[in-house]
Amino acid sequence: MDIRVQEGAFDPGIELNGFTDGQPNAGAIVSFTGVVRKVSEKMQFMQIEHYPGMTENALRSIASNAVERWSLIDVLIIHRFGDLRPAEPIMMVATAAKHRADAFAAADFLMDFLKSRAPFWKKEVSVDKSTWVSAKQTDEDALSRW
Amino acid sequence: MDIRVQEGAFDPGIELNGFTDGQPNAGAIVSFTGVVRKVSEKMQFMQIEHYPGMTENALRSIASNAVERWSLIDVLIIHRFGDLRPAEPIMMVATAAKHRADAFAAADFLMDFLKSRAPFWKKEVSVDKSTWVSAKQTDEDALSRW
Amino acid sequence: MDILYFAWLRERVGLPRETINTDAKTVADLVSELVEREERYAVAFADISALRVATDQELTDFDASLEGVREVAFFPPMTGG
Amino acid sequence: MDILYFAWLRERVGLPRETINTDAKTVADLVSELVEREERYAVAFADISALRVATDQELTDFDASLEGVREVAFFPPMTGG
Repeated sequence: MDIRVQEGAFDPGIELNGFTDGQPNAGAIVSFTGVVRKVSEKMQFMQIEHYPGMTENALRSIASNAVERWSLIDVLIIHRFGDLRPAEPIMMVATAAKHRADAFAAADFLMDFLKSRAPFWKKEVSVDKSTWVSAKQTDEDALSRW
Repeated sequence: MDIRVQEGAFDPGIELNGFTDGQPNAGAIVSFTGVVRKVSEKMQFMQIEHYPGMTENALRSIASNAVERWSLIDVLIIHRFGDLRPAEPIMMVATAAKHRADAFAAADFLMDFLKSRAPFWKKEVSVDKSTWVSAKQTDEDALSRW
Repeated sequence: MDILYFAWLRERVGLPRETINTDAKTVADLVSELVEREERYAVAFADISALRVATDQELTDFDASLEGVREVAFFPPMTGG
Repeated sequence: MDILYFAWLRERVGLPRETINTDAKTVADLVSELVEREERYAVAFADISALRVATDQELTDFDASLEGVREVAFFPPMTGG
């Protein structure tokens, strides 16, 4: 289990390969990469705030729940904080399993919980204003799937 | 839409980055990588046979169905044929969407149909025998989810 | 008409492809014709439920018509991914 | 007790962290205490249903006990990913 909360950039491709190479028994690797979207022409960057101390524990706990629930060989979570420009990767989740159903379900689960239960907050900063991203009811509802 | 059926190796990390970099409006990228598992100590390689001509058309048709069904920005499918050693990537699927639910569902859908509706057949070749991989009822059943 | 065989069906029939003249109206008629030809076809096609068929590179059923069809492929259930 | 504020709550309260002496028994008691202190707290905590709370870095509810708790954090619903 590899959980990283960091300000610096990461390379999704290098991370995917590093994660895959370490798993000689995994037949199925699923990855999710979240990227900053340029929601408007005026948008300059996405500011990501987090709760140091709690964040890694929350992510570790979500990952442990996934490992208990599905047959997983390994889990990777990387989440950045700080100021990110459009097109930069914000975060990444990867799961390795013998079979694809476990890898898919676990990655989906990790994303749902990471979205609404890990202490991160996003603010879109434009030339003329800055707006806190509000939590979506659909994200909260998604948790009831599990 | 990028569909490739090839004998040569590919690098999942490079493919993931190439796919992601091309999508300035995608907030969510999901990838699936299928890797040859060493199912026994004696296993030497996995032989993948396909139906040239039909294969690319079948993959293209599966990808088109996904594009019709979910809000996707792009789809990538790479599938190898020939003799592959354990730990080598066999195939990869990636989906790009604004939002994660579409990217996850479409990648899951692509894998289910690719598994049972694209003309590939696998044979495990060991020191002392070779065995055609038989289709699993669970894979056929998975199609009814969609 | 070109007939193609894949995977273990190819191994049992003993060849990947052959061209035959046939008046078969449906895939099932074609299978009957093949089965009558030689023992190896009879063995290969013993259990039709374990096989799949494509006409002109599109998956179809054993009761599909062969009208206008140039290529028929038989194979076991697919195992890609 | 250390009190932490994040995101727009931090901006409304005007500081990310403060240490206070309190006899509050529950999170809700603590909120009442803060709200009575100054207008900016009253504004920040006007709609409790729009807020989340963690005690000692674990998510909890507003009726949670503060017994033995050293750190309380208030924030809007999380928007990671």
